[in-house]
Amino acid sequence: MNAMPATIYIILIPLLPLLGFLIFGLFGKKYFKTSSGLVSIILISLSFLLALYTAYTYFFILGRTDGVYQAIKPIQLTWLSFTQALSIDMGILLDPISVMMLLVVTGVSLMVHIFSLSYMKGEERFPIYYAFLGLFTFSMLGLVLSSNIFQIYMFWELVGVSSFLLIGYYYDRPSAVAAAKKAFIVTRFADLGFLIGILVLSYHAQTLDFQTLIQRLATPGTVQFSSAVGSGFLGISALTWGLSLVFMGGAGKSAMMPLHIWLPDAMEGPTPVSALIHAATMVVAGVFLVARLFPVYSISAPIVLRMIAFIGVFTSLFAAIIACTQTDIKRVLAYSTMSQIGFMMFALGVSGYSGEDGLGYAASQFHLFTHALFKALLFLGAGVVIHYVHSNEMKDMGGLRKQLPVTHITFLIACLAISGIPPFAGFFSKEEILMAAHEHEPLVYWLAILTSGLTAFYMFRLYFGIFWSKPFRNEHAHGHEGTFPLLAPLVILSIGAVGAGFIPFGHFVSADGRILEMPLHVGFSVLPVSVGVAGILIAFWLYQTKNDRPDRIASAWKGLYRSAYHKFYFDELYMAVTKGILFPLVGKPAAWFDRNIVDGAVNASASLTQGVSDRIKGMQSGRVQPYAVYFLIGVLLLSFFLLYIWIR
Amino acid sequence: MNLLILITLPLLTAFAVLLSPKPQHARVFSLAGATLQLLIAVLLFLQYRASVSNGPWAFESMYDWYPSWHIGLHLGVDGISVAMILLTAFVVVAGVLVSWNVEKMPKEFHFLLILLSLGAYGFFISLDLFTLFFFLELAVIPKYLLIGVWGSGKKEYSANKLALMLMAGSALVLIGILALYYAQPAGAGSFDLTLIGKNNIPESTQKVIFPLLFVGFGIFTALFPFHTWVPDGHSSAPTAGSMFLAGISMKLGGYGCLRVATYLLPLGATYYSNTIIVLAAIAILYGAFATMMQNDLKYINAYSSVSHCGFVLLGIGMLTKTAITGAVFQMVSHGLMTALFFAVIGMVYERTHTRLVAQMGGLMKVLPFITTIMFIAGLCSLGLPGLSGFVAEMTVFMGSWEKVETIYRVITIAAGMSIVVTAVYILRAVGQTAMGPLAHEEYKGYRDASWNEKLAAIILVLGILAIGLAPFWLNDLVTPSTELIMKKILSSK
Amino acid sequence: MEPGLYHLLFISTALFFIGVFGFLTRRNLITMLMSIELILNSVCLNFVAFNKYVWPGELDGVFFTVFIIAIAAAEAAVAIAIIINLYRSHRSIDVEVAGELKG
Amino acid sequence: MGIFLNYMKPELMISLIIFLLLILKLGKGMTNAALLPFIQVLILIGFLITLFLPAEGSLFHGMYRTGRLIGFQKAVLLLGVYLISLLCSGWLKKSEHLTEFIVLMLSALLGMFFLLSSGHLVMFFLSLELATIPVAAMSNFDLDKKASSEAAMKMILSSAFASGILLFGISLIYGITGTLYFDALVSRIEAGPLQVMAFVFLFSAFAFKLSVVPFHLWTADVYEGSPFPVTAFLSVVSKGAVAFTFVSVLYRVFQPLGELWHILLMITAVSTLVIGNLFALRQDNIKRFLAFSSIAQVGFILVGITANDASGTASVTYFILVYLFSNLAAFGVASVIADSTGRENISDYRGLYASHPMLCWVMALALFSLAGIPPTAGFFGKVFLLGAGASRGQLWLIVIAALNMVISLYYYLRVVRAMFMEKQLSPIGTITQELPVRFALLLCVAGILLTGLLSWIYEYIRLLI
Repeated sequence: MNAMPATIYIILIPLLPLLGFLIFGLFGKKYFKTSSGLVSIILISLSFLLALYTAYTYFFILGRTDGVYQAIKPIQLTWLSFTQALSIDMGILLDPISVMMLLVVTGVSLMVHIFSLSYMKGEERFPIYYAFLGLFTFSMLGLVLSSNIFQIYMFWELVGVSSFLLIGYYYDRPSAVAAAKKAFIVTRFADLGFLIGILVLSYHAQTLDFQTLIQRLATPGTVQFSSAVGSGFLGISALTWGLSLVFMGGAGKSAMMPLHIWLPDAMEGPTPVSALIHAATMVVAGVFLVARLFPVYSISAPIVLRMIAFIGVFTSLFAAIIACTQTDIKRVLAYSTMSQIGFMMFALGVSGYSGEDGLGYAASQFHLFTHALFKALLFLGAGVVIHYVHSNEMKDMGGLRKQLPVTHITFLIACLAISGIPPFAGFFSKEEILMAAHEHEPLVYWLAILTSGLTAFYMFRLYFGIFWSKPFRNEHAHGHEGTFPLLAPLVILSIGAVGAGFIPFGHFVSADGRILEMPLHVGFSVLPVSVGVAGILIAFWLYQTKNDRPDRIASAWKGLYRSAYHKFYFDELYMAVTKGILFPLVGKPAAWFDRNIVDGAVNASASLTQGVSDRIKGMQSGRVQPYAVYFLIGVLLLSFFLLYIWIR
Repeated sequence: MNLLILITLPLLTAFAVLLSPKPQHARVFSLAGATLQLLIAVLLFLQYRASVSNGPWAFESMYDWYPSWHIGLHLGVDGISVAMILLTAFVVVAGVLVSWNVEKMPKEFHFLLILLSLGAYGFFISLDLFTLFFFLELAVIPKYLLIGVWGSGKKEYSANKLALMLMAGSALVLIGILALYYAQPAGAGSFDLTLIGKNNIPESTQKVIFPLLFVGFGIFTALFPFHTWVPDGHSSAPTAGSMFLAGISMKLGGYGCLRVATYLLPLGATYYSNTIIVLAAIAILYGAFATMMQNDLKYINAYSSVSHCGFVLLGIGMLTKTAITGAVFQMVSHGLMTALFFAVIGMVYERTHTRLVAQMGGLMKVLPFITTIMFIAGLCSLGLPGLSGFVAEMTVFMGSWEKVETIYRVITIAAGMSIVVTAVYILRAVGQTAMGPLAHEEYKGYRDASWNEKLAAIILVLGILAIGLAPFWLNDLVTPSTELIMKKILSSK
Repeated sequence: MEPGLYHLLFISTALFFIGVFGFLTRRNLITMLMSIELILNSVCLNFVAFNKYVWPGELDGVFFTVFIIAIAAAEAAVAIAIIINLYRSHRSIDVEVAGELKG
Repeated sequence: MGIFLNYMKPELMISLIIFLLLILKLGKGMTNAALLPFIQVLILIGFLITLFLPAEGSLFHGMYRTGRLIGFQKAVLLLGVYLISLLCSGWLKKSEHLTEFIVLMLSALLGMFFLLSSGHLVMFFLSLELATIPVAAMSNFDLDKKASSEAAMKMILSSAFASGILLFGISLIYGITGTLYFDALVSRIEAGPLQVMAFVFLFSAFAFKLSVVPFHLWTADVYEGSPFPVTAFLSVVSKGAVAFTFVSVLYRVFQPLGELWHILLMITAVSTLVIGNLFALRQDNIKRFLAFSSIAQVGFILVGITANDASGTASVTYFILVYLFSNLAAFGVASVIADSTGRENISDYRGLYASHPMLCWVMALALFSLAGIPPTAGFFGKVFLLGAGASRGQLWLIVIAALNMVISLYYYLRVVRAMFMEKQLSPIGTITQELPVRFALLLCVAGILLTGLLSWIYEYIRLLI
């Protein structure tokens, strides 16, 4: 590993937020009651600048040798070694995607920090909030920088916990607590798969280090590869098992079907948190994980990749349908997040490894990047709206464009971006994805087209519902739109949402590290764009002004509407499994068994002894002659027994 | 250093406590003694790291005691025992601190605490089976009295149950030890662990003796189905009592299973390993599921102890170096974590006078410090990275995955499921207690942790973090010793 | 005919068992004491017989008999004293009345 | 003559004391309060001399033999008597026949001494009776108590019956071997139907004195009815004497039948352990409780005896010493309480710790020692007994014994629980402890703690063999 002291500073990028967490966690209450916000903004912006510098140095100076981006490992120290081969190393791995993620995480996190400054003003646990944000940023950065599959698992867990803490930030709200628990437990369940996957892969690869593991498992012919493919379980090779299990972990974090149920509830957290964790960064960890191990997937287990593709596209369609029916604006955004992540997933799924085939990979990373920008923007905008209206429900909104001009414009930009209307960022990334899908999986392609139409529709349903439809009247909505910290992030992000599309992304990030030109064929673009426009027009027709068309349509497609409105009854299903099967059929019997059988045996032995001693008390009759009889019987028995022994 | 100090100091402390002029002086003496012991333990650790690699046992010293029975006070430590001693020292200090304000007969209380710790220290440093057994039993009666006199709930019943089951365990151990003594070549009978380790015992004999020793020690560390003293005992014991029980006493068993049963009878261990593994897996899952159904915080933690100690036995049963190391990690980690948890539960109980989860809620508002500690304990117990539990459990998983056959794989995965169940019940307990709206109005008036409670909690948290953030030192400490054990096991085959 | 060892042994054994039987069945303490005397006498008879017929060399058996008789006397003395005392407290010398201590 | 004096020191001394007391009795005038300390001092002197001036050799063609081990055992018995005289000084002061009582006790002790030294069956029989009959008389010393006389009656009748059986056995042995000398017997005994019968008769007489199940039934009743000193004497001193003799007789005289009595011992050991424990579970009267507990202890002694080698002798002797300290401590506390409150039930001890912590600690220590919990000496005693028993490779016997240790712990803890944990409804009132009693209890506690931790005591015994 070419450890270069020049890049040692990278360790600071995650450590600065951690520092914030420690300071505010320990002393926040006393000393940083109000200043904690500013301090942590300074810290995070420092690490953002460092991240920028890192990106610059990596992409333009160090990273590329003879046209291929190499992975760089500035730091690596052994943390816990199980055997000679297997050891958890704490290291930093720089390669295109991790550097790109560095930028995304620090950038969005910075925006959210600034935004929260006024959004969370007056909260009594203000410092704790920033502490948690710091913790999350730290763990997320650690996750993206991980050089060791076990290291990524650790940060994976940490991210989960910080998300738990932030969802449950309003801990006195039962719904928030429930949502936090749900998020943690569901992802935990997925992580079990991840863990076992790690065990399988590491056992066969005889390493936990990413590069070595990839190198060994992605090159057919190595001993490890053949052992991984050779041994199997239920007729499926160990390698396939391992990779699918690892993907299970990713699916959990990225809310893929059927492990998605926690994401909508997670909206109980403060809106900026949703913007950071449940839109831009944490939820794409799954995509990142698959991308991290992409060579292994695409070279050694294309079947798994195919599965990923279908899961991704179905999730995205499914989420889009639900999103059309929700009325809580944050939930709508949550489902749209699910759907967009679905895009990224199937983009990976339909991608090949080298050269032109790698389009899907690059496209998915590209979409990850742009999505982070405009989805964060959407959430923050929603935050402003909620801040202003004091409600999440669309029925309390409408006609806000006059009261919230800035938000209105930025929100519109974001909506256009996500609907894939040129020249906004979303357009470019989505085009590439569709192109990749079109080349590899026609079915996926058509479903994706449908989904992007739906996307445009529900986003503009949201937009019109908030800013148009009916004139706004709300007594306890206060005067002005918001202070500088509230609006600055919106503006900055909207610039990103407009401009990010023009980045030649393929030059930086591609599956094999070589430069990949991402062409745009106008002919190809016509269909998706027109579908998007169609969706917008339908939304305009239905929601631009208040009318009864939506209800008529809803009642026309009653069944579909209701089931979509109830999220296709997934929560109920899970409830049935846990409350209906796990608790009464496993937990209760176990507890009962322990109290009555195992413990009962112990008590029974005691009472048995007592009983015997009561039974035989007649022996001690208190009369001399029976005693003598016992004496005599004893003598006779013993002598007879002894004679018997002696004769034998 | 001369290891005698590790048992003489508690002895002196105990006397000081007993002879202390005023009852409220007792706690001062015991705290002083415990702290001094902690310092000595740390010193021992440092010296051990410096002096390591000359033979398996460090700081050996030999004193004749009963020459006609070949019994001697043979002291010596290896990495595992050093780790255990450190754990004990931490828990003892915390326990004394937590029980700073015991009103009822403080003198006797602290005397018994110190006596219990004396037993533990002696157990961990003795290389002679007789003295080992002596110290093992020495620790039984203090537990009985602590629970019976200072306990709560159906304390007499629990105390009796605990004392009798542990006594049964040690009876089995005694039989095993005597059998070992006579299993050696005639005349050369000895209780000396190092000597017994040298001469190899025929497999048939090992098959007989191993279950005696393993079950005997296993009862101490909640081997299914001999674990039922754990829930009752822990739940009725006073705070410090539960801390010592779960933090120290259960570790005596695990240590014994490893050091005596497995190390001295490797063939027996290999012969019974599958049985042990199955029992351990049952304990892990079944304990976890049983925990899910409990409503009393102490019961929750007690049952989770059953589940967690299952990992210790699983690691030992797997008989791979990594797994055994993991078992030792789990012992240390579980000791610290569960002691912390019990301490916190005690703090909560002192204030709310209830341990029923349903009665609580929203305590985070009034008791921020205590609830934070509770969260840390809970997260450690569900194996969050950065805290000790993660390190231990992952090591056990890694180690058991080294076994190739499908059955082991299945069992490992089954054990893995427990980390999900653990998450469920921990979040249920902690979430219900700390989060949500404030359950009762009178909870408003509660005062957060006092200095001694804070100190106790912080000490234990430091221990947990030290392992969780930098496991390599513990690894370096333990691995050489586990390697030796493995070498013996492999060479015996 | 000349009585042989076996006759004597038979008698002594009979005596022994008669004594035992008496001890087990009679209610009156004095009678029980007497049956114990029977047992002792059977033993004496044994000793004498063995000494005469089997080991005529020295007189161990005879001496033993003497000692037995002496001890029997002492025992009887103490026993009777105790019985008298029992009579004082219980107003009866029936073995059945003295049965409070039991269980 | 000199040899005679030297060898028979202990016996002569005891007889001397007895005569002295009788003479004092003639010239009456000394009050109990004045007499008792005097007696105690005399006994103490006797103890010291027996312990520190041992002699080795035999008299009268081996009818009487003594040795260092026997000397030590006699010293142990004397120590027991000394402690009893201290512990029960409250009762002794009150009794109007102090002298007689002491004389009887000492003559019983004399009998035990001869029993230990006897090398001839006549000797053996005489001393056994001498050791028994006075005790029967003693147990009647609560003249006004019905229970006392009942106990005495049971004692004398059943022991007379037992000695009848014993004599029958002896007569058979004589008939077979034609000798009464132990040394001669060894060579002449070999297994045969009649020998076996005779041996069983002899064995059962021993078993009766040791209160081995099923020959134990008199024990509890007599213990309960008799005054405290007598109970203590019976349970410690006479039991000790018989146990010592039993070991030496089995090991020396009946070695040819070794295999047979090994089986016999194992059977009776198990029955004794189990029955003793099962009965002890349900007792409330402390004397009766201790009676059954001592029966269970005998079971452990039998396990130790099965060893049939030096370790057996040593562990039994050592255990008797330990058992003496522990049991006397328990009896002492009980008698102190009984003297000043008249309560002798375990249920009366509830909440005693609140008022009399020291007594409770002594009692608890004694009980833990009886249960074999470290660091008390009882632990070492038990372990050594089991260790000796295990030497013959009978694992199942050790398993049963060890499990019985658990049961016994249960009922010992019952007393502890009553004293430490439960609430008293009717307070037991103040308990007066005189100086000698405190001193004796102190001695016992010291014995309980040090006899085990200081290994040289056991090693010394081991050297004596």
